[in-house]
Amino acid sequence: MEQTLAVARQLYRRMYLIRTAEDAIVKRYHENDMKTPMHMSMGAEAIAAAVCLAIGPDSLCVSSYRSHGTYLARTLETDRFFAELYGKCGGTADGRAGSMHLSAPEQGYLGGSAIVASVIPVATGAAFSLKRLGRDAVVAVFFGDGAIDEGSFWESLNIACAWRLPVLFVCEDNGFAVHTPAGVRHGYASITDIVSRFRISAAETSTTDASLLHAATQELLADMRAAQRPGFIRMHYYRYLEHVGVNEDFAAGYRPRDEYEEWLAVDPVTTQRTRLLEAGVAEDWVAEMERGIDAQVAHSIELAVAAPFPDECILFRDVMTNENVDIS
Amino acid sequence: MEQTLAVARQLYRRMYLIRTAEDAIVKRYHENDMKTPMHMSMGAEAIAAAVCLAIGPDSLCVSSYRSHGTYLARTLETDRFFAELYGKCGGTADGRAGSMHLSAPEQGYLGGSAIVASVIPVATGAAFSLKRLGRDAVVAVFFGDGAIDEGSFWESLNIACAWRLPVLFVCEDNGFAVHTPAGVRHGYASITDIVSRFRISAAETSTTDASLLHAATQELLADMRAAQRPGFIRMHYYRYLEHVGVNEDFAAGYRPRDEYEEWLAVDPVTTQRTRLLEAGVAEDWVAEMERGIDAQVAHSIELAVAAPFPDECILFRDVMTNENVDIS
Amino acid sequence: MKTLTYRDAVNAALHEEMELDPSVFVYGIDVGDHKRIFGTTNNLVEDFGPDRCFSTPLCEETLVGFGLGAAITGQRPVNVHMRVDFLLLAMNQLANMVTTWSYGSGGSLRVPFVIRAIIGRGWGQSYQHCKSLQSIFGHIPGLRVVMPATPADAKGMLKAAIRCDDPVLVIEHRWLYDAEGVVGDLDEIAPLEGASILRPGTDLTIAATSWMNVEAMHAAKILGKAGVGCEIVDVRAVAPLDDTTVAASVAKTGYCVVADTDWVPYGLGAELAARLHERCFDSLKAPVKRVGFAFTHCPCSRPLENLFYPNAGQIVRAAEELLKLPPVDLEGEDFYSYERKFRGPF
Amino acid sequence: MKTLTYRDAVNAALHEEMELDPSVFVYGIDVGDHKRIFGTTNNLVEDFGPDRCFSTPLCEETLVGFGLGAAITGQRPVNVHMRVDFLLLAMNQLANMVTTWSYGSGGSLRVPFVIRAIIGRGWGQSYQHCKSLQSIFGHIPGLRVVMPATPADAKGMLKAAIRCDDPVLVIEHRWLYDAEGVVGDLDEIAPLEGASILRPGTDLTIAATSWMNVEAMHAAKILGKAGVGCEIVDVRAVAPLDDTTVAASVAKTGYCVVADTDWVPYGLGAELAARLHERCFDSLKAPVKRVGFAFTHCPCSRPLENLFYPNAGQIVRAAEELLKLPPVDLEGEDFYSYERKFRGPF
Ligand SMILES: Cc1ncc(C[n+]2csc(CCOP(=O)(O)OP(=O)(O)O)c2C)c(N)n1
Ligand SMILES: Cc1ncc(C[n+]2csc(CCOP(=O)(O)OP(=O)(O)O)c2C)c(N)n1
Ligand SMILES: [Mg+2]
Ligand SMILES: [Mg+2]
Repeated sequence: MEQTLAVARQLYRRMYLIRTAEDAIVKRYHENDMKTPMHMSMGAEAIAAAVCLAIGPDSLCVSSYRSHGTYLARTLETDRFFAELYGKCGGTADGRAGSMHLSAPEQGYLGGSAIVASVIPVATGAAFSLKRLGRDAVVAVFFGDGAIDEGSFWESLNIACAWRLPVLFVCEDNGFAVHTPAGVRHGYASITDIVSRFRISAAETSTTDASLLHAATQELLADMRAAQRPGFIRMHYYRYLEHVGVNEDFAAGYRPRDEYEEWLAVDPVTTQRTRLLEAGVAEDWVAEMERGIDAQVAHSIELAVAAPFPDECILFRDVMTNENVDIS
Repeated sequence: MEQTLAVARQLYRRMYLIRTAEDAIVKRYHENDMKTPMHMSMGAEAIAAAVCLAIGPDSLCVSSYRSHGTYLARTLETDRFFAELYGKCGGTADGRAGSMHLSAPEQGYLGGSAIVASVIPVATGAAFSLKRLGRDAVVAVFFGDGAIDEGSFWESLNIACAWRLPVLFVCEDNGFAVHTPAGVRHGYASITDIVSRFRISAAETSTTDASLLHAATQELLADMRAAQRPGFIRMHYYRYLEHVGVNEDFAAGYRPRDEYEEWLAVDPVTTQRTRLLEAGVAEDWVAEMERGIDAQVAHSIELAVAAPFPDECILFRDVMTNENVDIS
Repeated sequence: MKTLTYRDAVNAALHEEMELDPSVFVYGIDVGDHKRIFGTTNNLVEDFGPDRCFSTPLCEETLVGFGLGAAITGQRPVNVHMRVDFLLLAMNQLANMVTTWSYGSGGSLRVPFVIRAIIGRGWGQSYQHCKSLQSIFGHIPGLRVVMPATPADAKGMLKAAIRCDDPVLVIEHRWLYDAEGVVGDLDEIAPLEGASILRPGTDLTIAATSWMNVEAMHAAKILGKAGVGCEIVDVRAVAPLDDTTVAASVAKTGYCVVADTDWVPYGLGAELAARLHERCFDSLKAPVKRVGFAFTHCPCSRPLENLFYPNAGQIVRAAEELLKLPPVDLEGEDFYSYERKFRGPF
Repeated sequence: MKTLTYRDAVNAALHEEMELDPSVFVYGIDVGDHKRIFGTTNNLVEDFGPDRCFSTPLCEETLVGFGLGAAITGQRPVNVHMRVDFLLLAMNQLANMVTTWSYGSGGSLRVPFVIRAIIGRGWGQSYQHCKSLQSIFGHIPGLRVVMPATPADAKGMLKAAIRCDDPVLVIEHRWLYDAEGVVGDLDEIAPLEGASILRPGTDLTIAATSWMNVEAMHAAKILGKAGVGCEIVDVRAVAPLDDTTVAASVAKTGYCVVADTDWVPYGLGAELAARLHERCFDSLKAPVKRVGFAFTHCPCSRPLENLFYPNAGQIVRAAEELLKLPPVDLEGEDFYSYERKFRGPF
């Protein structure tokens, strides 16, 4: 019970952080200083929070271009995050990576990719390392329902299962690849049903309740560990904003606003807050934590805005180990 | 019954042709005049014969590099076949294609490819054409158990099912990709079970009895037509010879000779011959047909050996439509 | 004769060819959604139905193989890729399959297959949405590769590509979509081969691809003030590459800058330089100079991004070096005007 | 100092590095079967176990991404591809992922990942098993590309590649596997950059890649009889490309033939020619000549195949044209000796 409460608090801290950071992005994006394509996590906070917490600090993760959630849930930091979005010194790659390629290797977040599905193979290789090193850990790889259209998802699923690699495949399913619905893209009824026929532990959920997602992930991890095999979990959520950018896009006509409102009624962040209060956490404690995060985000943005742009010389840095090489 | 017998005769004609042509290859390959890598169909004759007959002349097919069977079952001709293997004028591409890229488009055999799995997407596009044109026909695509490791198999399976394309996926399963057994390559128990969860008609068989394979294919085709969806059939067989080349390779140690002998006891060609005789076809009729094919093959080889090598100028032909273009 | 934007010129080409030939269809990731590939596929679904313009699952390798299969069975598919970077997933189909099928069938089959790939630049999209890669595609026999730089070519070359029996890769630069120009009529096509003179001049040849023609025009203006008459040759076709037109220009000017929307090493400029030195050995007064992307990964941050992408300024500097002129003052020049115009997400 | 075949040199490099560093492992399609990739992976399974040398499912894209994942988490993977053509399936991982990861992580992660890709020629394998593609790989920033031509380099460069923190593509020509030569010791590595002079000469420079060095040697012998002293520069590294060594040679000889195992258009010869004309503008007495594959798909039939692949004879003819010499009689020369030696399947 104590432990459940501790988890619930940690989940909320992560989700509130993600939401607050993204709210700030929405608010300031029009200033045109964050010149990087934003694929927002809004609506999906519970997934990143639950999975990142469940896998624990020794585990690794990789993600797609829609990775604000993963990054923040994993690192809890916002200084490098905003510096990167502003293209400034002090960012995760001193402004070279942008929103789609955040990373925090020292905290086990290996990075993201803007090519759909392309990190899934990377996860298998990282899991092979963990296995070789005998670590009791997994690699969680986050991808959308569009990524399962790509062959590399299937190839990676196959080798992870054949070689019993500790990969946790997390399908963040919002039912759309950009604006194309899953129904017209998929030649089958249920991906989870299909995947479950591989040598894997598989699960599916549509809750926005982070505690339930956390429990489901833990259960899956236990099953993976017991059976010495990978895991797959499909988590449904609703993407609040447009595919890329910070606006709503219900006027475009490809999805109705009603749908959004139904999901909004069970918004993951407010749900988790309610949960905390119901479980007896003092409103003061919650508010205090929220204020702390508000201040953290505000401060990080100030730092990022004030930070200098990177020096010319880093344009060629980290392309090859020996930068003195004449490569042109 | 009459019809069954007619089918049985046609199956045997095809299988005997494939076996005879390949026997001739085995016999003459050491002369070093057929300078092209041979991936032999020996042991798999029933699959090509049954499927090519079942899909009918309006249907199309594409195949892998292991395509002697498909080519011969589809065309029943050997002049262009041998001319191509000898790299001579009169071959399917006047010697430019070789054993791995036979084709007979005018007879609906669109060609083969030496890149594993790469024809599977091609089949989906051809099936889209058939569907657009309103043809009551399918595209049969032949591939091995190695091809299902590749992502493009899954991608193609998905779009064929999503778009209800008349593709017949034929997995010619010999349990090996080169020398690597399926068991260590596949992270699941049964590919047919998995595929059957897509919107597809799926079947599996391990018989070497061509009539049974033919019936199974017909049944599948009927199901595909009724449900307006693609089909998948996995057909087990035993590869008699080495992966590439004309020799046995049991000495290599990766598979036991016993296995081969078990399968040889139910050799598809002799099985079908026995069937015919049992069904009351006169031995004379069979022997006469065999003599005809023997003569056809011998004659084609003579022609191929006597044929000239292609002229230099065709080296650049058919690369682009306007050959006058300065492309170097 | 109408004036259209490049975007509408592409759209008109598709419309007209689909109207003329029922075997033409357009498919690819997101071609049918409301964004319509920057508007280039506008109204195709409405006018020709979802059977002839449809969005697909995400599976580039299969989509290109699908086009091959459709092309050899009587269709004329047009497959669209929002970024050329995504086409790297389909390199096998492109280089091993699509380009070889006609040859392998002894010419019995032809592959009338058009692939539109979009390149572009800027706005922090960074290193997986920045490539151009024309030299890679040009290296593969059997593939026509074109880069229309004007609305007239955008329409005419796409129409020609659709009618052509060979596979054609059409590379369109996103920044050109707003450019306006006079385009040809229903029956008019533009040749898929041959460079063209965009601007005549006698002192220096600038051979440019795609958007770099815009930069070259800007550079020519600046250099004109210093008394240098630039001849701008729009390369137009990467493969087959027309060196004759460029060589004729260089024979006259004696100097050449190649301005390409791609990395320099092993890029288009290398091929053109090698040929020009061969053909104009005696008339070239200095070695061909090459301008292109910085040889690094495209960074997100704007100041670095501006260093990554080549512009008129670099062309000017290259020209000055060749002609041994003192550097002109570029202070007042507006180099990233387009980039500043363009706001948010992509 | 030992004499080994190229094949055994590759094998020795793998053995030694696996012995020295437990993070090195070898994987790929068929690396563990009894054919052992033309013998180059001999005894790795026996000596290091199936955890460090294993055959895989057929899935090139994933295998290359797998290597990236392993490399950024402490391993030093070596991934083998039996034909460079198959690597086209993994171009996305190579050009979008493997090469960018270090940059994208701000240098926190390095990608010590070796890919061995085998090229080759002949025996009717035709157009999907014939490619070489070094200029395509060289065009991608962040990738080292090498083509060892001698057993010493086969060993030394592979060892260096394994120890290098950058992704390295090692392209090996199958026909070189039987070549014998002295190789370095356990501690010796060969630099991953820099061309080398294989044969000194004063009249003509032949810059060659991989197997074309063997053809160049043959050509040099023939030309020597006509009194022409050829200097042969083994290019060794495609990226970064060392033009300094070649330029120094050309400054001396005034003439250059580039002999490459690849298509000419947009090939390595273009890049080298562009750079040589820039660096040796005054010393070059004639334009650089390029020899390579015929720009078509590799045909199966032997007589056509012989026309597709370049050989010593073509180098001789190119040299004669440059030097304005009368053509020597090549009748008695044995040009396809290796190809004739080689029999059956591949
Ligand atoms: C290989 C590839 N193809 C196409 C794209 C363009 N694209 C970017 S995001 C996206 C949709 C992906 O959908 P999904 O995987 O469901 O993720 P979501 O954006 O919904 O989180 C597409 C098609 C891409 N980035 N990479
Ligand atoms: C993409 C690709 N990877 C690797 C190879 C090398 N290769 C040729 S055949 C083969 C095995 C294919 O096995 P399978 O699909 O089962 O067909 P089979 O040869 O057994 O008929 C391999 C790995 C190839 N040709 N293409
Ligand atoms: Mg989605
Ligand atoms: Mg097999």
